[in-house]
Amino acid sequence: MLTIGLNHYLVLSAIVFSLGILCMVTKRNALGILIGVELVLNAANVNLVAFSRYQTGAADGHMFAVFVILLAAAEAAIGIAIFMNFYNTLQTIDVDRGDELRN
Amino acid sequence: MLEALAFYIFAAVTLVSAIGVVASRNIVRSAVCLLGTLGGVACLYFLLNANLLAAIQLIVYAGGTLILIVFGVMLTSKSPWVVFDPTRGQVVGAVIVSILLATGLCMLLVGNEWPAGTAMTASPHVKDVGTMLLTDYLVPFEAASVLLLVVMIGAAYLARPEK
Amino acid sequence: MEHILTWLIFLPLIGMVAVLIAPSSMARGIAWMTTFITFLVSCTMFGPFLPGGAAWTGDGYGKAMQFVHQTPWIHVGNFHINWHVGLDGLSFPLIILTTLITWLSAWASWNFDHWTNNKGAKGFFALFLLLETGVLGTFASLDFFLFYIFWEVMLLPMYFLIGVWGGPRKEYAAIKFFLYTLAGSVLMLVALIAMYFASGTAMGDPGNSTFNIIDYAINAKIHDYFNDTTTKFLGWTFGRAMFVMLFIGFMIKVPLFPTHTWLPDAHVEAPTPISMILAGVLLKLGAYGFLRVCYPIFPEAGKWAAYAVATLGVINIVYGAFCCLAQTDFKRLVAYSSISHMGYVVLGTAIMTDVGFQGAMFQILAHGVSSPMCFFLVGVIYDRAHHRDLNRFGGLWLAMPKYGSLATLGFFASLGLPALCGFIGEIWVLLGTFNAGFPWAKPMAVIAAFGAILTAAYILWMIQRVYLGKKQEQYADFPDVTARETAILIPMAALAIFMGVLPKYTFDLMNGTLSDIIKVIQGS
Amino acid sequence: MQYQTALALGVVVPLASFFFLALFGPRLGKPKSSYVALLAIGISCALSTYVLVNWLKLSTPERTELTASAYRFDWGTLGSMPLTVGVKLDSLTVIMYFMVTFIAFWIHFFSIGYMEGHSDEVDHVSKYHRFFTYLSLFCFSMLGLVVSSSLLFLFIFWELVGLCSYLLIGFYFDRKYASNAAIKAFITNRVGDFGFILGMALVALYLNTLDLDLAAARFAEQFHKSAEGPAVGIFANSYTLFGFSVASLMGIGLFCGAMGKSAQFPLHVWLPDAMAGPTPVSALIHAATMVAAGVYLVARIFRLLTPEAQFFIACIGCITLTITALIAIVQTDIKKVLAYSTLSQLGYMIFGMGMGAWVAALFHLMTHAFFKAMLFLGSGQVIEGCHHEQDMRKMGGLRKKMPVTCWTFFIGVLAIAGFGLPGVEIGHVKLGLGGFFSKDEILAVAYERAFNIPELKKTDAAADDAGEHADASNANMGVASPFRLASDNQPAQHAETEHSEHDAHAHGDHAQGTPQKMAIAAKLPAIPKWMFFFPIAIAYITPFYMMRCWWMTFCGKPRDHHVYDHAHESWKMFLPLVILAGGTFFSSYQMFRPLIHDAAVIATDSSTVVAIDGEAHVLAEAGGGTMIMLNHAPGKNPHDWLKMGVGFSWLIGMGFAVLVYLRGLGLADKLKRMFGPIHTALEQKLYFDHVYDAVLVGGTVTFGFVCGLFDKIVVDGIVNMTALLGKFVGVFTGRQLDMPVKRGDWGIVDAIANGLAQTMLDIGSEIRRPQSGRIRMYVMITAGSAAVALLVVLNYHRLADGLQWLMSNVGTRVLAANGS
Repeated sequence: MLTIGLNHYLVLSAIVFSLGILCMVTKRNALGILIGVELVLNAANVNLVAFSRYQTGAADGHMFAVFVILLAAAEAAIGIAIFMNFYNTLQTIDVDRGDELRN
Repeated sequence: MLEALAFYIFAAVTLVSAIGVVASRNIVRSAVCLLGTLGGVACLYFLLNANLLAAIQLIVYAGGTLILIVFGVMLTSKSPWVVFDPTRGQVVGAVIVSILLATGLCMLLVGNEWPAGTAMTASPHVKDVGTMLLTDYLVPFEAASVLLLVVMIGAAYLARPEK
Repeated sequence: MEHILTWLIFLPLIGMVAVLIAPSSMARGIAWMTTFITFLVSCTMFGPFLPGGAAWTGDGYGKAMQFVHQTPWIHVGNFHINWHVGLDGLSFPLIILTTLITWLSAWASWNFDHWTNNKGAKGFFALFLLLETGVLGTFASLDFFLFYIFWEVMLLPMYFLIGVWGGPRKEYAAIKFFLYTLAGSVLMLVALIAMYFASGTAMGDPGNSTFNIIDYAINAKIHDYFNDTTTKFLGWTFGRAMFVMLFIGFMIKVPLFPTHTWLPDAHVEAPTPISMILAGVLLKLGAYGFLRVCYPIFPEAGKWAAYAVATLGVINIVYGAFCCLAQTDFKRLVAYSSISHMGYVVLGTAIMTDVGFQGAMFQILAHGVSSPMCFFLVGVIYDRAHHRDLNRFGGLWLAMPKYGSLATLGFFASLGLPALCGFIGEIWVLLGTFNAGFPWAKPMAVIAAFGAILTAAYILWMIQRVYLGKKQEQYADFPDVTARETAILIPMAALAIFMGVLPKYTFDLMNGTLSDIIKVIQGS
Repeated sequence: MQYQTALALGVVVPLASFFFLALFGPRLGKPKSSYVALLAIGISCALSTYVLVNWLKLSTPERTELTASAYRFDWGTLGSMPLTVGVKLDSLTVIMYFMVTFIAFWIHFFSIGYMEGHSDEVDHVSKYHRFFTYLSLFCFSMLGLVVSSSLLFLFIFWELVGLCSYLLIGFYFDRKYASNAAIKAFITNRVGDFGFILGMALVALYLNTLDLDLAAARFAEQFHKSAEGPAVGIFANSYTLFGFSVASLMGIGLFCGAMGKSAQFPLHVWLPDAMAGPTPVSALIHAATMVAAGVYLVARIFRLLTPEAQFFIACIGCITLTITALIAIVQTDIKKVLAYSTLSQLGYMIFGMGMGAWVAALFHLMTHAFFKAMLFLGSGQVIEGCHHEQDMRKMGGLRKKMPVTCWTFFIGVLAIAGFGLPGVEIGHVKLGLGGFFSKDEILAVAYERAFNIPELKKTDAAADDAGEHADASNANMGVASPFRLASDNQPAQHAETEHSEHDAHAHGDHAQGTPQKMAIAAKLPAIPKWMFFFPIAIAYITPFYMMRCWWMTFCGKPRDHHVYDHAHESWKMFLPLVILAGGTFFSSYQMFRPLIHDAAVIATDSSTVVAIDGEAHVLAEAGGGTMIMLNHAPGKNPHDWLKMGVGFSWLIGMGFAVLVYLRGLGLADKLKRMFGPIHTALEQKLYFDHVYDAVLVGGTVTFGFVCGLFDKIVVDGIVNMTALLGKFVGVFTGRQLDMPVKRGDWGIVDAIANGLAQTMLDIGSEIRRPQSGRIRMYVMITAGSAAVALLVVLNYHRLADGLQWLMSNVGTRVLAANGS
């Protein structure tokens, strides 16, 4: 218990990942979904870095994490832009009403 | 010993705030809780010898993305306190699924015998990281820059006011 | 042109691209041309299958495959998936049937613009051609993985063709079709993987695992290992477990009682040309699966399950016929009659003898000719009357004399009248079953023969309700069959007569391969 | 020209005519299309006459040689059994062929006149050409049936004539009863064919061939082997059903086909209804040719019949001839009377076949074909003349209006009644007509079987008693038992040594045949006496109802003046009548009798059963080796007996009919009232139709509906239940699908289908609508399935041992893949 190893980080990331999924699924607010995605990506990052630390010993995991963060930012930017468009059209941010205008 | 203590504290911060993200009914609170998670993760990066990454995490995520989200919240709701609740059934189902998922992931990750690897002894220097970025990872780096450009234009296009 | 078979398989895909690019007004023309060219190309492949041709070396099952094209496709780790296609007497007649029926159905879709549901001509014809690729690929592939992939490829277009361009309850029918078939293919997938690994075990080296369907049957090591009752899978005998899984996968497609209920719904909702393909070609895939995969590879399990399979076949025959008697929807009746007829195929397969296989295979082809004809005949009248209620028809023979005559021919072919195609398959299966070495075979044959009476009953009753009787006002001014409709019906009618009068030529195409398969079965 | 080529050509010509008319009939129009058909059958008729005339000149060995060298083409293989198509060229074929073409030709001729007046157009659609098209198809099928050398081809043409019958009965298909009758005919025949198929399957299984000659040879081989040693093959006791050996079942199965086609009890119900077709069709198909095909079939497969099967056939024939003759008495529709009389006569033929009276039955078939065709054509003339009136109660007195029809019809009545003066001979020609020779011959054989052969049996049994008791105990095992007499060369002598003079005379004089045949004859099951007396009684009833029919139609006072005034006749229609009347005379005396006998020699050659020839004294030598013959010696001569018994039945029956109907219908009405219930029962055709409709048809249809409901409710219900369950199991997928879930609609199903369908629709066009509506569900499903998959994979080893096996394989492979 007292020696922190790879498994600790892995369990943590698994739980955060699941919470991210839970967040994506339960939030009807589009931004909630975005937040869920961020959680998921963070969990993945923790994994990458932890592996880098305990397994490979090189900084490759860090590089991946950098790119993930970068992509997360990009995703957030585009996502929010889309949601604003969505909001402008529907006057709501509730994703469940997204298909109401289809027909 | 100290490391363990630090890990448990940071992990607790991360988890509690992540739960807060999921559990809070309005989106502003979620965003605030997310800040906690991001910070917790950043701290964990320190523990993992990834100092630079921790910094990036704080600057880009907490400083950029989160702000973006908060702006998004403000721009897209008549009142930031508007609540859309999922039905009880949805919640129950989702919780079951995520518990299952977490169990599965834990079992997978923990139960596996990872081959013995080399542990990292010290945090990589920023210089080393920069060198890697411009040598081994040059192509993804350039691609990422193009992507960011595209995102910038795309976001601007999408979010432009209605004609 | 050494890869002509590969070209044949992908020809419709090329047509599909053309359909997507060209303006939608040209879609039907391109589709017609593509299917027609595909048909012509498939006709050029007759050579080796005629008596004395290269397919007749007599070296044994799988030794005289024609137009083989084998090349590595996906090699990951120890997984060796090959692009491996080829034809023998089992698949070739079905390839011809497929190209012919698809061409005729493309022609039957000519009046697409006049359908009730006529949006998206491009999509329709594109999917239509994709479907043909899927079917041709399934018939031609000799690699089990490839077989599976084409099997799935064929599933999707069919789903959309029914689900988008179907009748009032199209979603229900389409999803039912989809779920049923998917359930079957999941089992097939499990069997596929298990067989792959088991083949490696049999060869003694995981690196020698194979997906080759022919090898499963003729490679002595694999074949013995598969049919060894001491080989276990989940506590079951390996061969039997695989057989059952594959069988369920295929029986859904045939379809066999009790997994048949998707068929009437799918037929009723599907547009006419799709019904033609569904009945004429897609149902044959299941039966083809029996003959290609189940029986040659697992003869031991085949014998073990013979009683159950034959029982299902007989139930299909009789039960389907009884259900026909209860139908008031014209198309539903024909759909149930398909179920009844496919029962003969299963019965003929179950008994695992020369005559049974010949009869089953012939019945596959005969039904492949007669049932599209019946469905098209229903479609012709549906185009005019816009309903299919048997009880509201009557006197159509007087209103449309040519149509009446062709319809009589078509339905009598389906009834199994001698000198038409349906008879040969039926009588072969009946005689074969009667002469099979199983103690229960004779009573089964008797019950199956009883089905022939019921067939006559429901077909004649239907003819009476639709075609005979006084001319009715509302149908009096229906135009007789048009030139296009006649042109679609004539090839099928001619084939029905040809196959009925001179079955020898059809048998000649496949008998060599079938007797090879029988040898494989008996060898174990 | 080779005879076989001529016969084959004669088959093909009507087929050509059929195709020609089918394609160009509508354009040819009213009179021309009939000429095509007439020409075609005319060619066939000419060819058959050519063959017949030349055939008569040939000697028996020459004929045998021709038979052996007839065409056999390879048609296909059934497993390893080759199937051949060929021409069966023997005396039986030649006469049947001639009979069919001759009658068909004149009926075509008649049809031209018959169709002239009506049914040219129905609802503005010409059906004239259609009639002749069908007739041509029928001629093709019927001739094909006659020349078929293989059982399979016989069956194919068998079904084709059934098809033609269906089409022609339903010719006026705009009338409900006609199409009903057509369906009834076809399905009843199918029931018979069901047996035929099974019989054929047995033949294929145990004799390994479908060729008639080969099958017969193999059958005989097994039979004789069984006779000598322990029973083998199909005669073994190991496989029996209802007490019949496989060999008997084979014969009975094939006979079932004949029961359908020849309308024998209990499948006789379709024939009276078949009269809904045009009258020439009734004459051709339902009187002269097609219905006789059943008898022809029995004659053909005679060599495959065991004594038990024969007995079965005789019983069916006897029942049929009795009940249908009774029903005929009360019919008032002129065609129905003829239909029932046809049934009754067919019963005689089948009965004769079953009795072993091969020659007599076929002889009766020939004479009957002529006079019954003539009678039907006569009735057609009447019906056509009387403005489509078929009810005899409205006719009467037509003698003056249609004299030719009247008197030809009368000749027919005389022929069917068995007119003849026993003992009166002019020169060597005995005075008599049609049935007098053929029917009485059948009865003579029946007498022989019922009285004389049992005597023979007694002798045999006595011999057994005197000999070894073990054999005697085996005697009741039928054909399978060893033959006591087989080794005995002279059964008659044998009898003489053991028994009294009187008995010895009885068989020694009456029965003559090879010892082996005699031995078989001795083993024939005993015919109960009633099977002799019923046909005798019916021989009195036949003249009665036929005379009644003639008298009501042509004599007395006209009862309906509308009908009477309209009545007329035309030469086109009475010419065939006259020709066929001539044919009736001719067939009674000349030509057929010896030829049939010749055919019998072949047809019963390798037989395991015996044909008993009642009249064979003329040709005793020719048939001596194969048949048992009656010798007309004094004593218990069946012909003498019959001379007294039924010699004047025609006079009595006809006389009684005249007596009853002399003064109109008054007396008949009184009689009707007197026998009220019986009359009603007969008028209702003994309630066969009622029972069949209620039990068989009703039962089948009801069961069909039950099956349909079962399919819809139970089978489909389970499917839908599963779908519903799936819906509830995924809690999310209920409302979350965000599709309006209507009551009675399939939420999950609809939603997914619509979603995917919509996706597909959008492929061609740009994606303009936000798809976010289902994002959460996608995530949910992905995550859920990933979770489940993970858990399953991780806990795989706990599921089962076999799973572990698979896992270990996968594991090693994955590791190996990783390692490499």
